[in-house]
Amino acid sequence: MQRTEDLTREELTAALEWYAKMVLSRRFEDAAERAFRHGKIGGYLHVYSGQEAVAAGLLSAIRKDDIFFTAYRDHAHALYSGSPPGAVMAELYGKATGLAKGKGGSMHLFDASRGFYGGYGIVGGHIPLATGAAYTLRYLDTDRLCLCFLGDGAMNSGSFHEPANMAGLWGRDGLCPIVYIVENNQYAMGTSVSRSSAVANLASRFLAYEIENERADGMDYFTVRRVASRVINQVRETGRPYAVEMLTYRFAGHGAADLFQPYRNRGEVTDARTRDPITLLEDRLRAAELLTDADVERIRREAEHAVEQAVKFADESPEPAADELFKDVYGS
Amino acid sequence: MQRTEDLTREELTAALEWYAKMVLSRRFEDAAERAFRHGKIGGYLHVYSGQEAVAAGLLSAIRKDDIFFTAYRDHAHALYSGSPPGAVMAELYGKATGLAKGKGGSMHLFDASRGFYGGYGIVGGHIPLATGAAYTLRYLDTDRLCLCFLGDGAMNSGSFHEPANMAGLWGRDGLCPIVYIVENNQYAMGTSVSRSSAVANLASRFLAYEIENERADGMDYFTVRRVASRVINQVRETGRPYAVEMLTYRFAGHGAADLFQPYRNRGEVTDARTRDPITLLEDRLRAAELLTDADVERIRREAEHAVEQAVKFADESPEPAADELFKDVYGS
Amino acid sequence: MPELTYREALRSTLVEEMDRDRAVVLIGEDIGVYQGTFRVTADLLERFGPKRVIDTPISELGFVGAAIGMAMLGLHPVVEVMTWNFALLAFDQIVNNAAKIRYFSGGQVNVPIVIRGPNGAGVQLSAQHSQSLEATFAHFPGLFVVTPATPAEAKGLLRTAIRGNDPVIFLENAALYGMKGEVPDGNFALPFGRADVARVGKDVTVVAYGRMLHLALAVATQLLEEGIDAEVINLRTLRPLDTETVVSSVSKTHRAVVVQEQWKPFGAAGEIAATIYEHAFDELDAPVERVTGADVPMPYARSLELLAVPHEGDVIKAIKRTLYKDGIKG
Amino acid sequence: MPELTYREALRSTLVEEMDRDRAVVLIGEDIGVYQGTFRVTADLLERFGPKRVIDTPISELGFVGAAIGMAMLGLHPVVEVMTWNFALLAFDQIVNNAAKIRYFSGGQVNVPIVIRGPNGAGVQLSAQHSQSLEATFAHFPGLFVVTPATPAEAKGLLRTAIRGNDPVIFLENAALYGMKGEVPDGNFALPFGRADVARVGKDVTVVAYGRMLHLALAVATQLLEEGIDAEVINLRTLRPLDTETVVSSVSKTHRAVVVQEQWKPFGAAGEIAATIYEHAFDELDAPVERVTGADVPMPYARSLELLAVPHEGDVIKAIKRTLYKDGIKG
Ligand SMILES: Cc1ncc(C[n+]2csc(CCOP(=O)(O)OP(=O)(O)O)c2C)c(N)n1
Ligand SMILES: Cc1ncc(C[n+]2csc(CCOP(=O)(O)OP(=O)(O)O)c2C)c(N)n1
Ligand SMILES: [Mg+2]
Ligand SMILES: [Mg+2]
Repeated sequence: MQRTEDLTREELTAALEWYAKMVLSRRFEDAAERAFRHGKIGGYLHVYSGQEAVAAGLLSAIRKDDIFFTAYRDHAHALYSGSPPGAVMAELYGKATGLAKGKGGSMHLFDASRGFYGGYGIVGGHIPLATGAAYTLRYLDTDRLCLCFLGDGAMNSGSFHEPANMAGLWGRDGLCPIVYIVENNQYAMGTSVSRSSAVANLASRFLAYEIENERADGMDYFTVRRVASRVINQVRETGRPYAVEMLTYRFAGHGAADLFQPYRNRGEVTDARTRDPITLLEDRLRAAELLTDADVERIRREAEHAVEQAVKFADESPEPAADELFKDVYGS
Repeated sequence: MQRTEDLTREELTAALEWYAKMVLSRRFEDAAERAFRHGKIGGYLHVYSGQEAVAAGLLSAIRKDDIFFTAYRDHAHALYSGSPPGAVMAELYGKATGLAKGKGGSMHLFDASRGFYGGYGIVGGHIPLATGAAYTLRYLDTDRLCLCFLGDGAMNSGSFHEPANMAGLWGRDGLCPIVYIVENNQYAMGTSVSRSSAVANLASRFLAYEIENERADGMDYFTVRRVASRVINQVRETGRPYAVEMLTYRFAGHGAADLFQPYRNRGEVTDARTRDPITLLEDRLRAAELLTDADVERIRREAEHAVEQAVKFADESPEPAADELFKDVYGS
Repeated sequence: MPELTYREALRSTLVEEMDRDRAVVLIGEDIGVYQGTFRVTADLLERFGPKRVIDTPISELGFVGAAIGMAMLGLHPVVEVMTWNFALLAFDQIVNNAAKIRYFSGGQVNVPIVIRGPNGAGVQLSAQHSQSLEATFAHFPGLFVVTPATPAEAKGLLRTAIRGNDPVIFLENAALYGMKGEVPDGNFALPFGRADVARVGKDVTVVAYGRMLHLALAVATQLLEEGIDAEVINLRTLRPLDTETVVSSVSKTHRAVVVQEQWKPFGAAGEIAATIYEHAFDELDAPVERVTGADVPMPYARSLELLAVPHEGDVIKAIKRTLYKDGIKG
Repeated sequence: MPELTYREALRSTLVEEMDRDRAVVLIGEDIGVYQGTFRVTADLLERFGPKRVIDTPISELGFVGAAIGMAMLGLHPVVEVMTWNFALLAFDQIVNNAAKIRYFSGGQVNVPIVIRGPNGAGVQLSAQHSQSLEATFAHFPGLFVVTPATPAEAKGLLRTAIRGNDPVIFLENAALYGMKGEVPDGNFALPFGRADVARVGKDVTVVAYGRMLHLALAVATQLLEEGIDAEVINLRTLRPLDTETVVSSVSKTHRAVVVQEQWKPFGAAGEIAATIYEHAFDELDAPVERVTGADVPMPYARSLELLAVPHEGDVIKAIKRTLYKDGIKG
């Protein structure tokens, strides 16, 4: 864990905003789960609770014109990159005012104007896309870069192996400014990493592609953020890929339907919760005297309010018009 | 290179038979290429010339009840495992007397009775099959094992990554007695290893799957054979996968249609030919005084005769009966 | 006859076949410890152990291919794909290996493998998770394509699949897992290529399969009130297709409606319609009607999704068109 | 008008479009140093450099997916698949990403990507390398499916594909690469969804596409001697399908034969036949005939392979059946 004493005042202050965002996204997920139980949200719903420090640490470190891709556990990523909570919730509700006009839903959040290139439901399927996108950023002679978030489970798919090798190759010529972020939350649905990956150290797998890599504590915002800043600077400069494995934990079930969780025991979850990334960050900001009880309370209330507003917005938004059914199939 | 002095008399003597087999397969390939030019063989034709020591070293080390899979560069593998040259050539000719009744052709040699489970045309596509087959051998409580030959190019496919990881996992319980043999002949069609793989050392890629691995000189029969014996003993005992990268070279074009070979220069091929695996073996057997000029001449003549007979057999064999078209689509 | 759910029918057949034959093994994602996404394999890990109930990584290409290799060596793997959408990653293994190895080996080996899991739209699973892929697979010789619509069919067709020698694409449906129905005891099995006349009628033939059967039956009941007596054919398998049963029904009713969940172009209904024409052209008093899903990726919003899948009203209208009763209410 | 081969037509269009627009890049296996398996990209590496002519490892899923990502960011990649058989490994990327991203993103991004390469049987390439996959892809909304049959079409359709905003499945044929034909100069382009009446006739409509067009034309010429005047429709694209042109021809001839290279069940001819019936049922004087390949994995032996693909004789017989002249020689 990054020692608080080593952090600059600037880093600490900047984290305040991200603390609030993390609180917001946690509340958002809670509300989404409630809405799911009430039948307001359909399909699959995968919440991010427990993993906030990862996306927050990474997305706080990129530039506005950078881009990113992730899988279906994507609400926090959208919120952190600035998508309005109302539009995110409306997408979950399948409303016309949703990020994708209600056509994508929870698994397919998408906000290209803010650099968010989706939200994908086939495990691993977005990794080739992100890799090609990274190539393009250099092809277009920019110094923008691409983040590709992926799960521990996704690493066992060919959809990971093939583009990772290509990234290694393209990186030689500085043509692949991508950071692969393995969000190792210990499980792929009901299958633990030790039961699905022949090696325990997932970061080390990138050696097979000559991609520099490291593991870090993904529960500590400051650790993530420090790693992210360093790695992002390097990737932006070199155009070579880099991989970080963030050790984290999913507090909730895999999806809203994963109630019994026969693959882990309650104790394990309780233990993990003692290192709640939000509490960890809160404690540090308190210790640095940047956060008082009153601040915490205010931030909580603001988050609750924002989420309430988002829910209200989603609830009151109209269904997509019937003719949307046939729109967006073809662009030409 | 394995030093001749270190070899036992037994090893040296046993190699005589394999020398003859390698001479045979080389002649066979030459004849096949001629037949292709004369329009007797159709489709794709990929010859093995230059790589003989690899398959010979491995297949000489397995038991009769072991099994193996390979890709489309498969003639030598069939010959080495005992398929009659006539039946192999007849398959290339598409005749009813071919190994697969003329239905498979050069890319799909298949002789299950001798442990040869094919001959596949989709690069990498046989690797999952071989891995599942290896599992089965242990599931059935045997100590048989499976060899899986694959090309350097195949390692970049998801068809390699996914089963390799599963082999690593199954191997923990001793349930995956497989040897992956990467026949690194430096090229995948016109793409050199350095242009297709982000890492130069292909064997090292197996570390990502916790699979023990090593590289060896694939031009020297004795080196291959020594490695093979050791590895095969180990795998048979442990039920754990093992990988060997055999450094070799393809003397001919990728396939019979690869005439210009713009991806390499003649000099490179000429250089490689100075380490022709057949000559290397011949020299060693001569040095050990197990082979005289007369022997070499006799073996050459016998090989030529066998190949002539095979060609004659293929030529004179009947076409498949028309009703074969609809046979073997379903088994039940 | 006991009443079972579709899920129990599948599960009990797996148990029976695994008890009978040690060659039967299960392989797939989260079928063991997790008990199966739809609980079809619940408790089977405990019962049969990890060698026979094999949890895999997220490696569809790898584990489907591995199962094919197992089948080549004499096992009878039953592979679960969490949904058929994910099997597209294993498409190469299925169509280039499973379907063809027997042929290109000249009959030296069989590939007795069953690949099973839910096919078709669920509820709001959106574009990547809502595909109904029967036409895609049924095009390839070497495969059987099976679409059980009831608990009895789930049992009878799964048994035939497991006892067969060839690769079987076994298309279940998430909406059916909880459905109850009577299931014959014992070694009950249903042959492939034999359609079922699910309802006898005389005015029009409605051809359906899988989940759409229930839509067709509901419509048939409803139309009785209007004096329209529909015959409903449940195909049970798409490859082979039971042309005879379909054609003999159409020869009686002289009208046909084919119902399918998926996109119309190059879908299953096109093949079925073309087959009807080929064999009963002179018997037809009206063009064959196709009722299909909308030709779009599946939208997430429930309101749009409902517009994208076939409804009773669509079938009713199609039936009336074949009877030239379009004007009439319905 | 200059004469070009089909190959040159493709290659020169790539050059023209790459000259015009730096967003056009090529990506695929052995397209650069090796000059392309069928030399469609010969010398393009030298001309445009390795950033625009990207040789890839054997990673179909990876490089098709990467090209989709490039397209999302504004490039116009033209992907070469060495043959379409290998694209089955990228099936997930094609149907779950390329075809659907525009939709599930609510129209936020386009995926302007062309995937091209030879489709269908060559000569003795056996089961894994001889598939004709048009029906498989044409089922999926979001894709265009294009089947150029001549050098002019190769140029005209490729240009439209590259200038479009959507994923295009561009199905060439190895047997056609050497074929010569006149090709209009300049920015010649052919629209999607517009079939060509390749030969005007009055007795029967023969519908074909891709390589099968030439079979149909040869047959038409041959049958003239017997006094049968066939109209030949060349579809050019299967998605969208030009129903209007086909139907108006059938409305004139009252008979139709559809020719396709691949397996009959759930193939393209079924869809085309069903469409004809739906729009011209009352115009038809005979059932639509389907001429297709044999329903088996492709055998290697030349003698068997010849039995597995459609021949002129098959088309002639089918035409005569529609004219109720089966008894007559041919
Ligand atoms: C190719 C594919 N196979 C299976 C699934 C079903 N599935 C959805 S999420 C998931 C687990 C993924 O785990 P991981 O990559 O670790 O991500 P996490 O859910 O932990 O964020 C699985 C198996 C899928 N969506 N895609
Ligand atoms: C999936 C797939 N992609 C492309 C091809 C075309 N192809 C045939 S062989 C080959 C090169 C394979 O190289 P390697 O694995 O090194 O084997 P080698 O030919 O050197 O023995 C390619 C690209 C194929 N058959 N399958
Ligand atoms: Mg995970
Ligand atoms: Mg090679």
